[in-house]
Amino acid sequence: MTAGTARTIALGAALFGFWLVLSGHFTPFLLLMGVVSSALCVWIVARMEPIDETAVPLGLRPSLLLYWLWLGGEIVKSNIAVARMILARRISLLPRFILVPTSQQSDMGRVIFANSITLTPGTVTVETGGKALLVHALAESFSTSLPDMDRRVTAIEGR
Amino acid sequence: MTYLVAASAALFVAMLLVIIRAFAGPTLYDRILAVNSFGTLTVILIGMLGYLAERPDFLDIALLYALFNFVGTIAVLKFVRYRSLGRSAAGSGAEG
Amino acid sequence: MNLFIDIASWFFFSLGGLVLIVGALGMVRLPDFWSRIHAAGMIDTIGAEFMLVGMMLQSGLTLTTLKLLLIGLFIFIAGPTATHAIANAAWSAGEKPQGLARDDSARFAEGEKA
Amino acid sequence: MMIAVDLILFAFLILTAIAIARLRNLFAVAMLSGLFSLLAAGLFVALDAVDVAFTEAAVGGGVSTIFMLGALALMPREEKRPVHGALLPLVLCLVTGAALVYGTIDMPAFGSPDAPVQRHVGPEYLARALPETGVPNVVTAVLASYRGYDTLGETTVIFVAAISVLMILGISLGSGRQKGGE
Repeated sequence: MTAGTARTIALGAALFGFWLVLSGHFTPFLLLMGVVSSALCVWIVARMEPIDETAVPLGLRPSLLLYWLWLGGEIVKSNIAVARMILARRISLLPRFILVPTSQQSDMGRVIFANSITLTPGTVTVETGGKALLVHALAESFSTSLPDMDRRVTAIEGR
Repeated sequence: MTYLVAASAALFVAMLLVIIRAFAGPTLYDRILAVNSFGTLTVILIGMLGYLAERPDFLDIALLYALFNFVGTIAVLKFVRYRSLGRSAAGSGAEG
Repeated sequence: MNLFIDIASWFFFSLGGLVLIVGALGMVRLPDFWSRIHAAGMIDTIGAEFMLVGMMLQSGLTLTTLKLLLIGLFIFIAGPTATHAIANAAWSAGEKPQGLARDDSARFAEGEKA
Repeated sequence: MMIAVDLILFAFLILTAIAIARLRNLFAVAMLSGLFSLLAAGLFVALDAVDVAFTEAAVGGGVSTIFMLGALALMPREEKRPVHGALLPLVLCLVTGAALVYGTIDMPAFGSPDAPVQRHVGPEYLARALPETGVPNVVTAVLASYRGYDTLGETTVIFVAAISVLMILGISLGSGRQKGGE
């Protein structure tokens, strides 16, 4: 089985799973309708553009879930820090635009890294480039864990 | 049940504050940000209403709103940036 | 067991509600667009997700929980993408914050050209 | 409890409407009308009109905001000051509103089981929809099965309208206007 076929089947299965969750009915006729509509969607997508790695990213390691757990911890920490800033009697900010080098090989890896930066409050990815990201940070303390995050994202990259 | 009410009350307070930011602006991006956050709050509120009215099928609408909120925000930004919806970013990327 | 679940969902609701209010307060209190993005980030992450987790605990192992999980996953992935898009649009329109403590944007532009 | 939710949402709705009426920046008005649609859709959900809320979210919150922005590209940014006073329109609105409210007094109470709409053909459809059409959702059964041709015509009209609007906006925007921003 080629990678393209695998991706097509994975996309169809994901669409049908989504349909099942939304419908919640399991009579043969309605299930058939679900299969037909997801197949139609896959056909339209394939007609619009080839189903490639960008459309259906299969090349990620399962340790992505572990990374998400770690990221959740980071998000909680930075939420507390930002909440403290908002609730302080006098708001004192030291905002900065910083350059964050990236070590990921694939676009998908860079997207995960950039999105993780934005997900943690206190840092927002402003512009993406080939070798680095431009990040807006509320204060110095928010950007200290970014090299660590970069390393972890590179570790979950498939290739 | 009471904490559902309390959580909805918290949601309404947050909604009011975000609406104030959407009114005040001052820049266009402040307003887009406020409307985007308001969309997230609406998604949560509709889910919450489903529990308050004991109609969990409201969640389908919450899911739809989450999708529309994202697509809407991206479309608005694309429009603001390129002044058109039909063109791709590459077509007019003079400085973008 | 039931009581335990109720306490857990009470915990998530109150914490999520608190974060929502603080985030929304930040949207009003913080001085400029760039700092407000981070307050919106609070609403999109902990605020929304904790509320959804609280609802999931309320409904137990049903299709409803699966739908809530989908909503949560979608907000988790699309939320930061939308935030980044707003920040990116503002940045490329020349919107810049006042009183930067450090500004690497010139170096970034050079690195992209090289 | 649901009454309180309705009232709060309605208060937000009025607040937004006043802000829209007072603002002169048309971009801000377009964004706020998106917010208005989100609120209206939330209100429809609270009133149990799930299918209307669906439509409001899709059309009001999504498509119409974008069409409004598309129209804005062809217009100046700021709204012109009206040349005449606001008194006559205000009186007209108040009179129309009062007439409409007066009209609702005759209507049966919201959700009342004695209302004609609940007693006429409604129960028939509720009882017969599932065995006759095999569609689990009654609203879908009525829309897509009992009045399927009507719905097909309706969607065709909306589709053609959307295509025409896109063509109008797309053609006039094609004259090489590049990047902008606030």
